[in-house]
Amino acid sequence: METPLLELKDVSMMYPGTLALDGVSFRIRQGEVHALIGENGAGKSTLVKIMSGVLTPTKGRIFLEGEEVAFGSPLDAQRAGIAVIHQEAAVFPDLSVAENVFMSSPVYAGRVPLLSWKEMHRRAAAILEELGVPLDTRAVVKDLSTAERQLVEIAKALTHRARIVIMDEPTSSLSAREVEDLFRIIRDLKASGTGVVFISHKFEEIEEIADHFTVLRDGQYVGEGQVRETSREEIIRMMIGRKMEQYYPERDSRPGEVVLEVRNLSREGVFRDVSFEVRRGEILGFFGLVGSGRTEVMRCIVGVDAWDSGEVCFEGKTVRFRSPREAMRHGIVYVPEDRQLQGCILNMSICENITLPLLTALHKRGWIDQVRERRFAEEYAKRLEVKAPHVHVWVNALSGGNQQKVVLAKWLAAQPSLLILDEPTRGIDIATKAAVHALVADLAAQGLAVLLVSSELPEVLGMADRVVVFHEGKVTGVFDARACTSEEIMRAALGHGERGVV
Amino acid sequence: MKNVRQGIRIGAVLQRWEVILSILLLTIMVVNGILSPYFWDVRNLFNTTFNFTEKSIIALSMALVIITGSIDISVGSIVALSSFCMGLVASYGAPVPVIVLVGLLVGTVAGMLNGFLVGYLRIPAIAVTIGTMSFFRGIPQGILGDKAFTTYPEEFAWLGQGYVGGTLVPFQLVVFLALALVVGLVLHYTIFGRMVYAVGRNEVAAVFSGIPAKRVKFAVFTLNGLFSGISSVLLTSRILSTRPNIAQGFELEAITIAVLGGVAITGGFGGIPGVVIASFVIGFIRFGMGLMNVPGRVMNLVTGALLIVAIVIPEFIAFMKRRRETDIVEGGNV
Amino acid sequence: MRVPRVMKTREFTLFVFLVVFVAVVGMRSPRFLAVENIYDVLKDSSVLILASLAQFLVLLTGGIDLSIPSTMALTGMLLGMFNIAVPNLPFYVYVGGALLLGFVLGSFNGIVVARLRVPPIITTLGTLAMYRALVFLVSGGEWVSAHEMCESFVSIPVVRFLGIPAIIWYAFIVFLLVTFFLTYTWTGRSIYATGDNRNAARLVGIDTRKTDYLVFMLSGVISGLAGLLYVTRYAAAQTDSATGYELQAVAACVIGGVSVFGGSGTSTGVLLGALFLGLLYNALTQINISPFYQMLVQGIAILIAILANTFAERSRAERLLKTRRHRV
Amino acid sequence: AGEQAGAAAGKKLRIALVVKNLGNGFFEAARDGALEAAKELGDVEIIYQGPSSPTAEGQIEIIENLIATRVDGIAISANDPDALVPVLKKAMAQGIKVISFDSGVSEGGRILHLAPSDTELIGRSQVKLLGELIGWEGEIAILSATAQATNQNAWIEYMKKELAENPKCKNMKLVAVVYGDDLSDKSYREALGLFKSYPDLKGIIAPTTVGIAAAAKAIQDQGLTGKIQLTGLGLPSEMKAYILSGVCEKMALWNPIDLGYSSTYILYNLIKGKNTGAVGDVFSCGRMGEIKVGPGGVAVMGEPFVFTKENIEKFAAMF
Ligand SMILES: Nc1ncnc2c1ncn2[C@@H]1O[C@H](COP(=O)(O)OP(=O)(O)OP(=O)(O)O)[C@@H](O)[C@H]1O
Ligand SMILES: Nc1ncnc2c1ncn2[C@@H]1O[C@H](COP(=O)(O)OP(=O)(O)OP(=O)(O)O)[C@@H](O)[C@H]1O
Ligand SMILES: [Mg+2]
Ligand SMILES: [Mg+2]
Repeated sequence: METPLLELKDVSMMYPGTLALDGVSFRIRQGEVHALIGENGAGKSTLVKIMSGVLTPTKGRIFLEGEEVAFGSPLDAQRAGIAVIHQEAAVFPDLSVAENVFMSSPVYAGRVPLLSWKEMHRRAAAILEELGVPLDTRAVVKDLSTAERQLVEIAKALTHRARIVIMDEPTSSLSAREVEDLFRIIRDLKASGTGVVFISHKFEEIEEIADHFTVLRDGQYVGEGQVRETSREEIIRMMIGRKMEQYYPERDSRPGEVVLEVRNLSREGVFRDVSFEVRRGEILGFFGLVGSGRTEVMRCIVGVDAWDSGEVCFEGKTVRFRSPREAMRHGIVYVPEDRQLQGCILNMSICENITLPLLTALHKRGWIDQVRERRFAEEYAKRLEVKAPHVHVWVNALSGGNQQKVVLAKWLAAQPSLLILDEPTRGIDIATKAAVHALVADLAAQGLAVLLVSSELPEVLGMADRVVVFHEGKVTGVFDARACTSEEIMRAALGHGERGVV
Repeated sequence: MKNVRQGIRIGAVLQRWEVILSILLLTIMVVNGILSPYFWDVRNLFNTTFNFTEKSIIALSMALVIITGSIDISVGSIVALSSFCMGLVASYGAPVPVIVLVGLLVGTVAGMLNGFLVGYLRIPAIAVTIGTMSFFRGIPQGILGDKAFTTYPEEFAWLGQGYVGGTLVPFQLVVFLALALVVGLVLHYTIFGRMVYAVGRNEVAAVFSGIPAKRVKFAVFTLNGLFSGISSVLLTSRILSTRPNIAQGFELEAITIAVLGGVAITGGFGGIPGVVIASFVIGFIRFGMGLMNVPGRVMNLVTGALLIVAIVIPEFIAFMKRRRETDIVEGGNV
Repeated sequence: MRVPRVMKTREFTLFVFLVVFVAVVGMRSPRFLAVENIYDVLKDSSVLILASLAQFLVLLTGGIDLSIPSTMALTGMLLGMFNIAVPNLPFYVYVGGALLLGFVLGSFNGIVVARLRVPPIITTLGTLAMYRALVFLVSGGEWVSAHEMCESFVSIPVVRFLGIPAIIWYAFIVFLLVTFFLTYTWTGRSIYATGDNRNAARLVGIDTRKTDYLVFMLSGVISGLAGLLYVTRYAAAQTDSATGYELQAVAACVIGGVSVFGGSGTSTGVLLGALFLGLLYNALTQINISPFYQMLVQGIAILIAILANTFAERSRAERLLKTRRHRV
Repeated sequence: AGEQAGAAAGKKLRIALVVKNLGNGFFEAARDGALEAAKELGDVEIIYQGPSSPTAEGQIEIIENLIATRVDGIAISANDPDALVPVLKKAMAQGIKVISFDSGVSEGGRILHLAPSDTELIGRSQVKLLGELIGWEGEIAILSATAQATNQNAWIEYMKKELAENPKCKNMKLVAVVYGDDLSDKSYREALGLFKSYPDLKGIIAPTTVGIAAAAKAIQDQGLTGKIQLTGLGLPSEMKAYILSGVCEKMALWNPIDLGYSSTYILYNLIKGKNTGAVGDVFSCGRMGEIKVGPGGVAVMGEPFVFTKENIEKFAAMF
């Protein structure tokens, strides 16, 4: 058997307080797409960080084409031909797209080490073109949407002539079309002999792109195999240690009166003439391609941004909130899509995060009732199965998926009457996802109105009663989720196709 | 499972910091006592607090400003402006309560202006306060020019110079400790305090969680103005006169005290007990050196070095305990 | 209508603001527009331009260097004393000495920040006092005065090259070097990257500690040169030389559009910001307002500049909640 | 200053010289004078102190510390005539003898004030000096220290009076008073501003050591030597170059050494109870002879001394 490109033997990683990896072995061969599978907090990202020199393992050895190596810094790994797309896009918000793409590999014009901006823009444009996203390379990254940032991050990894490309949940914020473009590139990489490590919580993707898989559970190696020879059920069983019955909850919805009505809402250059309404007990899905303007609409509704024209009616009254605080007072909560920046405060404890929106409820004349606060936080952390030693650890010590759970717990604890979820299951493992779905369904059954923004078509179809489809800031269709096909929705999302029914 | 990482809870970090500061304070007291026969004298120890309580009072509110992730370098100028207004009303024969009220009010209003620009207009605090620093002091400078206000009523002097009920305890010191208690309780045990920390650690997430970040910032700057006003009342009363160059350089001293007290200059961390201890650390170090006639410049050298060393000590202890792990937090903070 | 890209930049806004300012003052006092006055403004602003560029590099990484004036004073004093000890050396020896001393003082800051991980504002608040105390200690409180300075020393800022005084050249050359360094070298770009997102910078393989060290070192070197020019221009090295430059330099940067949180700003902006302050001081001494009101006018002008700047930026559709966490 | 610190002083009298700020040549010279007197007197120890920047708050802190160490006498050159009064009163209440020198403290805050020279005399003589230099006609300006500087402001008052009252000055016109804050760069800039705003300017009076040196440099740099006359108060060692090159033909100052010397003697006599400091009291001050306390508790040391090309070398070596 040929020597693997990269081999990790018996690697352990101890965070203060957590044993994140416990004697894991992993190898990636030439021309192979190797999926790394596991629940939230299984240790996937930790493994990635070890392979990319960000972390030094507490135990274990790393071999690069048979030779033992020790990566002291990300630069060492980079020099060794390892390119990484990190789970949370590590971009430079004030720098241009081109610069972001080439930050790890300077572009020089000639022999002298002087940057060539022209060449840099040209090459960045070429790479983005190949990825199917012709972004303006001069645009500043902080003006991009989450998905576009993710694409920049991907482009960054492609600038290297890397022998190994590691992708930690690259698709979590991409839409179907971009995922297709990414897969095309992965196939090209594979063809040229590059080894690709691919992490995703979406089985459709793994089945489509991966050859081989390794499963981790609670920081331990569980097993590996060929994707084609293993059934989905089996992988899931390896992953969660039991069988999964059902992905989406049965729902028996009987929508009540209209809770929120949006009429002809427009915001210059972002969205136009958006109208929809949502009823008590109804889950209204929002589907669209990346940057189609769904997030923008939600931000306007909860008062983060202002709209130019149109009207929002909540519980029969026209409203115009000036801040999320005001919206919350009226019973509307918005769970933002960017958990690291908007969703939670990383260097605060789980407990403090969960109770943040409730401060006004948890005090006696301004004083915080510490006991009630803790009990409350523990209750919600438990309901969402947040994996942490206790509620006083900082959120940045949690895995990406568990962070997302904290974010959800936080807003559910606010007990709203209208819940806006923006990409709520991004980066959440399949079991937890099912739990979240069950929870949302349960809330809806109790009479809560839910706006569910998601870029995952199956999720939208599986959860929503009706689906509002966006294309470039306009509503191109409203469909009954039970009586339509994914093709219809995709067509509307791409901008062709007639306006939907209902 | 018990929490292994001490660094995770603010409480734990604070304790460690305060312990270090307290040890430092004790060391200073002992060393000074050995070096100067005048140090361990109750009267002297109480009297020397006159030299720092005014700055320490500002350091309390400055701590809140810094915790929200801002900074205010206009405090010295607020003191000057508020002292000027007190002098103005005093020159028209206003009684003591009115003078004091004017002082507090002017400080508060000046703080509100800063708070408005930083909180509501979202201009970076350092930019705003660099401007208001000249602006606030420019007003008395322009109107008073080379003149001074010296006509304060005699009873006014007690506030800044008096002692509490026949004891050796200066009234100023009592004011400082009382304010420290209040601010400490508010910061550490109320929802307002929690909001201050939340805004300092991640303003965006705080806003999305329904924290009125603008109002919080406005409030801490206003408080800083009010405390500068209080400081101004005490200082003016202590020197019984007002010139436009009063309280020059207070900003850096207040920031120094807050930072030495463990308030993270990047925002989000720190607490009031540390600030109080740090006031005494700096105050007693300067007092000790003063007793030994160390020139002011050299005192600055020592406090400057202390500032750096105080930050290095816990790092060093942590280093000795275990080799530091890589400090890369997962992902980026965009 | 398409507007050229330059006209949309912050620097352009500031430039227009400057032109308007000059025109307004010029109307009140025509002498202000005289060629030799512009010369004087440039000469007067040179030291501030240097200090601001030094500050700029540090601000870019999200730090701040408050020790600049003390570094200037200490370098100036030591060189003044050196010039007494060894007079009449060629000018480049003194300039070299200034760069070297600045290098040492800046490196100390850099090492404390990068190695000992003391936050920049604390480190430099400390060295601000410490370096100043050293000036006092080495000089014993005495001046180095004009008659003690040798010809080649005092002539450093005033000799002319192509008819332009050297002091302007020094500022101009440093400006060009900084601009070039920041735009065309990878190290320069990594300074921006470090300030913009430290974690991401580490992930792409930038040694952020090295960057921290580098900016403080460079800030020291530039401040050293500024200190030499300060002392030679006024032909006196004193304990109190250059006090107040730390905040003036920050003000120049902020007016020039540099983010105090790091990661954005251009050297051109800084140059314009420093020139604005230079013009302002110059104008204040020439229009007939009471000198007592200078500080007030100065404060108002700085506030207006900052406000104008902020709103120009705001109107460019910067969105509320995308702003990053504050760092000082 | 450290060498005198804390040493077991025995029976020595401890006299503190508190100056406006450390690092100022003028006061360093005054300290030398005080040390000279201490040596002559034998049982006196001098404590030389000053804040790092010229502020009243800094001086107050020093005085609080001096009270704590129970010194016997304090001589202070005040940054603010009023702000120091409360703390000096406190010192006097503890039995410490307090005098001010050079820059005075308001009555009530000190036993007496030792003026280097008569304030009125200084102010008026400055105008006369400049008058001689510019031939008694033309525009003149004053470049001062900070707007709050006590002694400068008092002198400026008398300069204005002299201009108004002296018939010889009727053709001299004071066009501006500007403030250089005792910073080289600001003083220099203000001087340049004067040249430009008043193209017909004939002379500048700079009654402050930093200001006069900066003004001299500005005149020299602009090639205005001879066209604009400069006078004021400056230290010979700092101004030597400009006096020799004719930028500033004449300037005045009293001898700071003598000032420190006399202050020490006066305090010594007060502490020993030889004098009370009441108006009319006469102190005997070693080589300085006798100094008499005048109205308002002000004792005047002597006339300001004028430095010219001829004598500058000699004095530059001294202070
Ligand atoms: N900086 C840290 N400090 C302490 N513990 C950490 C830290 N980062 C991660 N952990 C812990 O290590 C374990 C593995 O986390 P990791 O991020 O590798 O999970 P993951 O498999 O990538 O999960 P996800 O699918 O949610 O991204 C988790 O239990 C997490 O709480
Ligand atoms: N910070 C920003 N500044 C300026 N424009 C932005 C910003 N974020 C997004 N946009 C733009 O606004 C439009 C709508 O983006 P939005 O984030 O609302 O889309 P979305 O449908 O929610 O997609 P997703 O959230 O999946 O990226 C896009 O054209 C995007 O480029
Ligand atoms: Mg992960
Ligand atoms: Mg979105």
